[in-house]
Amino acid sequence: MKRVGVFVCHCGTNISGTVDCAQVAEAAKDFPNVEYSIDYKYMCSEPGQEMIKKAIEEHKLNRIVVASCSPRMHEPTFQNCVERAGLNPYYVEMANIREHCSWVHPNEKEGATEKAIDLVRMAVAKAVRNQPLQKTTIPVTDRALVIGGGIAGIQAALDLANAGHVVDIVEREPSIGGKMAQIDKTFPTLDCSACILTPKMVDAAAHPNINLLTYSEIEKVDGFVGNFDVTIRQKARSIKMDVCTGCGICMEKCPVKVDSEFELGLAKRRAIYTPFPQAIPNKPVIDREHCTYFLRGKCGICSKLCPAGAVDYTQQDELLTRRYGAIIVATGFELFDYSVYGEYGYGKYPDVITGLQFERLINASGPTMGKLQRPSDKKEPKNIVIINCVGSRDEAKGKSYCSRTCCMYSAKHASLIRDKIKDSNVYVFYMDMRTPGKGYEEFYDRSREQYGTQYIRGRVSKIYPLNDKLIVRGEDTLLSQPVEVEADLVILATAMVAQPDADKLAQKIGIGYDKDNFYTEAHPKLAPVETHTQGVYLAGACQGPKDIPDSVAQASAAAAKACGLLSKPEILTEPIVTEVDEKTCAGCGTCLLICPYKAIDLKTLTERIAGEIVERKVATVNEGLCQGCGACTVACRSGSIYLKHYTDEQILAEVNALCL
Amino acid sequence: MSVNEALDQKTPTENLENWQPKILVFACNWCTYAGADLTGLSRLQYPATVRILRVPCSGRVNPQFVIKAFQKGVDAVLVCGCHPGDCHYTTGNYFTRRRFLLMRRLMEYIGMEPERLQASWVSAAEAQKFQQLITEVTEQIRALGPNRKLRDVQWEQWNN
Amino acid sequence: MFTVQESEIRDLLNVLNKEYKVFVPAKVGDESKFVPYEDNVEFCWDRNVLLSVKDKFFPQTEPLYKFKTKRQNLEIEPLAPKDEPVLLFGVRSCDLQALNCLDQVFLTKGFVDEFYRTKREQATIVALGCNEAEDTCFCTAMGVDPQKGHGADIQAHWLQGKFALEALTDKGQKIIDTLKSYLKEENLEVPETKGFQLQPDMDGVPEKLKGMFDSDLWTEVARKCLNCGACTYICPTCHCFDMSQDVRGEEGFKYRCWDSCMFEEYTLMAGGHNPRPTKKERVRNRFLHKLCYFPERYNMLLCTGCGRCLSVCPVNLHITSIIDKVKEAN
Amino acid sequence: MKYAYYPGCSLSSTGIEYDMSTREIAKVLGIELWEIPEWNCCGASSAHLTDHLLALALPARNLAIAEEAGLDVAIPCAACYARSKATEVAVNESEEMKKTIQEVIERKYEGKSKARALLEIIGESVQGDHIKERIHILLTGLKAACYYGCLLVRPASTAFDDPEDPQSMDQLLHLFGAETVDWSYKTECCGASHETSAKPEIGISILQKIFIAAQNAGANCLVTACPLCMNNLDMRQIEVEKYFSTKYNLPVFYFTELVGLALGIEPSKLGLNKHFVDAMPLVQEVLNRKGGEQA
Amino acid sequence: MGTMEQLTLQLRETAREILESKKAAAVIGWEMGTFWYSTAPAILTRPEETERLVWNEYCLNNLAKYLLDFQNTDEKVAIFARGCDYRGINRLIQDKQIDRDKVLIIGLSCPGMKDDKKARELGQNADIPLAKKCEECTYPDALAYDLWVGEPKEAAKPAKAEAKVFPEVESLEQMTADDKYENFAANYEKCLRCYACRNVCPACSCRECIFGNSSKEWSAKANNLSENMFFALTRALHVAGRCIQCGECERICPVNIPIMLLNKKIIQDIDHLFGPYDAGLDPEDKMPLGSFEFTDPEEFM
Repeated sequence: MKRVGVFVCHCGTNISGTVDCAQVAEAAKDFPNVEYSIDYKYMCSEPGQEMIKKAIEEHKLNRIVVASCSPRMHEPTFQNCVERAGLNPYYVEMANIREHCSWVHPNEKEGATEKAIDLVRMAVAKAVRNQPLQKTTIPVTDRALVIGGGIAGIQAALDLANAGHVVDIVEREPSIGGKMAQIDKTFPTLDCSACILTPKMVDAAAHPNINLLTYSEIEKVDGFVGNFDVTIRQKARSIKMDVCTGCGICMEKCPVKVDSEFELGLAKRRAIYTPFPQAIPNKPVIDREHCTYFLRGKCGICSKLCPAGAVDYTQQDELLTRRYGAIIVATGFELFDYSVYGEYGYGKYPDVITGLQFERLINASGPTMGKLQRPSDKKEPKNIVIINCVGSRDEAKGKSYCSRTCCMYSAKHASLIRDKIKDSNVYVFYMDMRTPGKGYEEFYDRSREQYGTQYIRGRVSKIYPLNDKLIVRGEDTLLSQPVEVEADLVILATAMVAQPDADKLAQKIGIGYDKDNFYTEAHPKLAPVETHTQGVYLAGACQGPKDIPDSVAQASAAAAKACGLLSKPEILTEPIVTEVDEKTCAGCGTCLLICPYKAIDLKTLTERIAGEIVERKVATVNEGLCQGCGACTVACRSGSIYLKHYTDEQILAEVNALCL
Repeated sequence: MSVNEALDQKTPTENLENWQPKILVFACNWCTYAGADLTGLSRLQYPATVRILRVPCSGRVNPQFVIKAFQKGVDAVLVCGCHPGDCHYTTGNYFTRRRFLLMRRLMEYIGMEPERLQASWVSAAEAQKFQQLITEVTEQIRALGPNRKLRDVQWEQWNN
Repeated sequence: MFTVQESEIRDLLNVLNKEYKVFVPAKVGDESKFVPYEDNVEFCWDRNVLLSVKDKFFPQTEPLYKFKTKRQNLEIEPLAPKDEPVLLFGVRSCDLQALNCLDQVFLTKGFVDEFYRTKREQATIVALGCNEAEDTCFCTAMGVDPQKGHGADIQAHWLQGKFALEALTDKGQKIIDTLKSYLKEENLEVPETKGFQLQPDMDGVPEKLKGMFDSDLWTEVARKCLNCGACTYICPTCHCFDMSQDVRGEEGFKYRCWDSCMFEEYTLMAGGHNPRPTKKERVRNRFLHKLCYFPERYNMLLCTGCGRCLSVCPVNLHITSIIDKVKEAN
Repeated sequence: MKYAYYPGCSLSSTGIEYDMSTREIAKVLGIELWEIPEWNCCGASSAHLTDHLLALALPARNLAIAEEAGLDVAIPCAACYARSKATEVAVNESEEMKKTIQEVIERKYEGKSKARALLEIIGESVQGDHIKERIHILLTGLKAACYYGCLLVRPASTAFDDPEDPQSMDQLLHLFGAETVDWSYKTECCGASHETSAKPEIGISILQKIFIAAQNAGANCLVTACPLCMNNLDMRQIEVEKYFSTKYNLPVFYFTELVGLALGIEPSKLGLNKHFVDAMPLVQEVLNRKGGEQA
Repeated sequence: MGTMEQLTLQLRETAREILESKKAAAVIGWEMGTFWYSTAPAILTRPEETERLVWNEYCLNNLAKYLLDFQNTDEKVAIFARGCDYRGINRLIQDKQIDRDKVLIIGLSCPGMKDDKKARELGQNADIPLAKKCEECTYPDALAYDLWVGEPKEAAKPAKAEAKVFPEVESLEQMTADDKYENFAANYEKCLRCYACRNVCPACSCRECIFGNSSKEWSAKANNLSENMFFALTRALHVAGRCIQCGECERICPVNIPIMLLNKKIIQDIDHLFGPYDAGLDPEDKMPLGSFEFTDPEEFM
């Protein structure tokens, strides 16, 4: 038997100033199932809530309607109040007679009161049909997965591990370190990138709670928050990790020379290689596409020479499946392919290089041992031109956004060159200098004043070779005249773009991505490191172009969020989710197409129909994934899948109550 | 007893002046409902002809609710939700858009005046737009008068 | 026997219309049904109407009483049936026999349905003989005389451009007396109805059906049935109904509405069990009810051979072929 | 193939050789050119400096006449082509602009008749091997620096060739046996009207850069598809030589003249004898070689 | 012996061979009905029954939905399929009610069937027009099949897709709002709620329909104009983007309501709004209301 209590709030004078609350309470008395109806000055106050509790006991009420402010404000308040009185919180229904009534119809007192009565009648009709719902709990596996072993991934893993959680880092390359390992110095402090990165890499490798799964990729991600079943493909290294000592003999003797990806084509590497000397794990990998043994079955020098007998050509890819409570995506960025720019030579001129290639040239452990020289003729360049915004802020051929970091690392490059080659001339073509961080503007001033970099505000219209020089034609918009520089070396500050396979990984995990394939955060301001998929967090440049300080900050934030999730053995899930009536579900699968969270699946049901054992498919909802949007319930023609607390019958009751 | 005669009992056409249109608004919890709250917070006024029904997402609004509402005597229905791309559930309003692009044309096809079923994206920040929308729709419906189409008049027919 | 020229029939009906609410068989679009008589009505004399007079006595939706609940107590206000003398002009013999079947259900065996009874008493019926049978007709095989309507007040015939009226009851006689001025006394020879293509042989079928509950004839027959309600809603003898209510807040109307044994929900029990789960059982039940159970209870077939179910059935499932199959079955 | 032909003002005056060679090679290549009756000036740079609508309406009238005849328009001159293309795009992009233009020219123009550069048309018409028999002599010995100028392949959105590194003229000449050089001044400005302005030395220095680049690339002649470029490169070459007291001796051809030569058309019919920088010696050289390497 | 008679013999032969060799547990085709102009679906399980099969100009019924009766058996079922049956089969496959490898499709080249109601009126030797649904037919033959009866025919490719326009929908759209409503109301005033249109429709394959289940509170059992319109509009919305235009609902309605007017309107709108789409051609394609595009037309800004 449904016994409804109606409580009309004055909200001081906010409501009673326009709506005649006594009349509303009076009118509510003869709504169906209403046993008790009262109006009071402040329902949400302590005495107000006491009044509700007392009324529940006295009149044995089992449905509560509170006509007051917006449920977005006080629904939790009244739900808790009712729960304390021993009633299921979902028996509460609110009628918004403040924001939607008294505040917006100040000089239509009669109309506002009539509207308030209607809204209460709708709330009563819905409350009468509300079912008790329990928050369910789902277990949380205390293990985190970090995808991507760059600085962001390493930082997040360290924070999680230090908080006592077990973490797996999955890194596609043979070693962790990511793009930062390629960088020489870091702005604004110019301290050496390797010096601040490698210790963290060593910590990560040594940390008892962290497992490194390098040379591995994500194959499949199933499950939901707290219970992600992730299949990881460990690509065959052809080296027995436990046996290899990392002595490096094999790498010296291997006859095959191939362009080194780490050195961005500026140097060669062998078929059996470690990307860079400080690689972690410092154990080589055989590149099966170029290794003679794998191509023509001959050679095998490395296995012969290996003192520890660690080389094993028979190794195969291994698929490893583990369950994780939380996932942090830190897959980093890639550089924009500037070959679309005919102006800069379509990538044909060897002495036009990217910022990262410059980092390798000037890096002590780089191909030229830190000696800056022109890739074409190895001579030391005198006139160097740096061009900013290559691919950034260019809707025609590049990306529409600003990549945030190029201004700073161009200033750094200029300072490094001027520091290394005293008589060099460095010209930086820029549109706007953007120096948003701490100490950034001062760093830019130093590069200009102290190091004597010449900043030219204007675009470069054309680079073309003349004898062994590169003629850089541009424009100086401050002097409003064309400019021509005979450059020995041109460095392009190319845009930061998402990894080429970023969208595929996003589809595997089930997170959103924007038009540039950067992953979409749940809310740009209020939830920057979370995603719409509960339990999956973002860190670093995969979420958008950013520099190392921001990436590290985001990594720690994502780790904190993940700790919040992993610290509890189980979490409560919102009970407003969908449910399937298996009797009427025909297993047509239309709801599966609609669900943005892949929360619905088809399962096989065996039952007796008219004396026969029959197997048929029906939909089944994973309560962990379902967020309760209800789009599937409209697609279901037979109404077999319904959204608890917003069922068809409940909403129809409100519609019918509207027009009595 | 024809449909119109029955309805005359319910809303006699003579006193149309103090007839108040009854407009049902389906508002999605994350955007339009919050936008309506903001309209209240900013004390923007609009006619008291509208009843807002909260749904988790505009994707939850079944076109059959709209027909049911007209059967029960509502004069206009407004389906509101987040702008495409803003949906809290990422894709809910894309389905709403397809469903109500078809539904509006179908209702117009059977003779329902197009103003009586409208849809509009109102974000949580567009208090002004919500106020304007409600005022505009109310004027349009006042001009059209009470809705007779799809009305369930069995109750009136049996009453006398 | 009294005759009137076909051309003057409208004046005759206008006279009757003053005293009664006259219904006549008329063509409306592609269908034909009984409509209140008006001058611009397009008569349908040459064949039986698609929608029978069943819904004049047993309407598809009929409010029974109004109720109001206030807390625990309940007030019920019965709805007085409208007294409206009705005259049905031109009802065929098969439909009248169907009416006879409905009479058994609603008026006999100790239960009288007030709503049905008042409508039945207020109705004056002018039967109309059939000159020519349609291809779907087989009323003679069902023991119905196409030229003599059961329970009619006046028997009319449409012959040589004239209507011949013959009083069967004193109510009919009184009517003929009032129409004397239009009528001419003359005897016309009533020909025998011809053109019957279907001649099912009914004798012995009801008894044989008693033993055929488990015959697999029904599986074969039911395979093609769509299980829609077309045949039951068009059949003049089908009388099953369901009860429902139209509730607004604390008030409501209880009403009766047609139901069909073909619908799955018809025999769905509260617990979810359904004694007739598949269409085989339902098709079997429909024919057994018409040709076996009803005759057993009221010794009268519940099929008058009007042939409507045959013309309406989407998959051409018709009772005469069932009867033939039952005859052949061993 | 039939095209409406829009010669434009230059081809009736300073660029007469372009017109003569175009008509000649069209005959041989089987391209029917129907000169637009009473065609009007395309407005070139002066129109769109003064009034946007005027700049669009002027070419619109020519295109409208061509559209009435159901023909696309073959336009040799780069400036006329650029202006006509701008009109065609504007009309197709906005209904409202189409209406205003139609009001101004009092004619219907739906944007169906397309403005096509002659270089593009000739390039297409010589595809396929049927052209092989037509070639009388191979242009061996010619090392041409193809000069596209600023308007022919810009703006990028509507260009028929790569605006940074166009190849269509190079490929066309390769078909006729000529050798072309890879140089980086293909699409640089030729000084346009600076020569006639107050500071001629700006134009001269621009031209000088082009000649040096061509010489460095080893070219022995320049080939262009725009009468204004021809005007500057050919007529002013002597002036630049005097100014910088150097010698370039780089004859400048219209690509149509060279195609005509290869098709065996008589040099004077192509207007080869009308150049400022005497082109005949190089032409004679090529013709003399004719005996040896007949196609 | 007209080709139809020859085909009938081939039909029977094919069916007999299938049943005898147990390739399929049942064969679904047509058999003669009561009168010369009527046929009925025939679901045969024994080889000798195949003599009842017929192929003439009145094989009007769509057979696809009978496959639902064999959901619980795991043997194959053979079915004769014209274009509309083929699209019906795809409709059921796409709705996951049957799987393709349990259906043996026997293709038939359909000449377009005659209108049986007109045949009854005009008599045997009159010139009887095609049925309305066959006049408007766009896919007379099955696009894919396992067997073929009649001279071999390579599978027709789907027609070049462009947005369809229906004349009767266009003319209705021109009318004023009140006339449109009057026309619509007059049609559905006649509705008996017998649900024949639902039970014949291959797109209506729910286990329990909301109209057959009063606990769902969507519709009342009362037969009044408003409830009938609710039923009509709801069914139109439920088959939106899925209706294969077989026209059966309109053909078998006992009171001749032009039901396809609603379905054609939605089909036309889908074509113009989301791109031309023919339901039931390929079970893998994206259903218009089961998917969306970011670039869908925007009217609600």
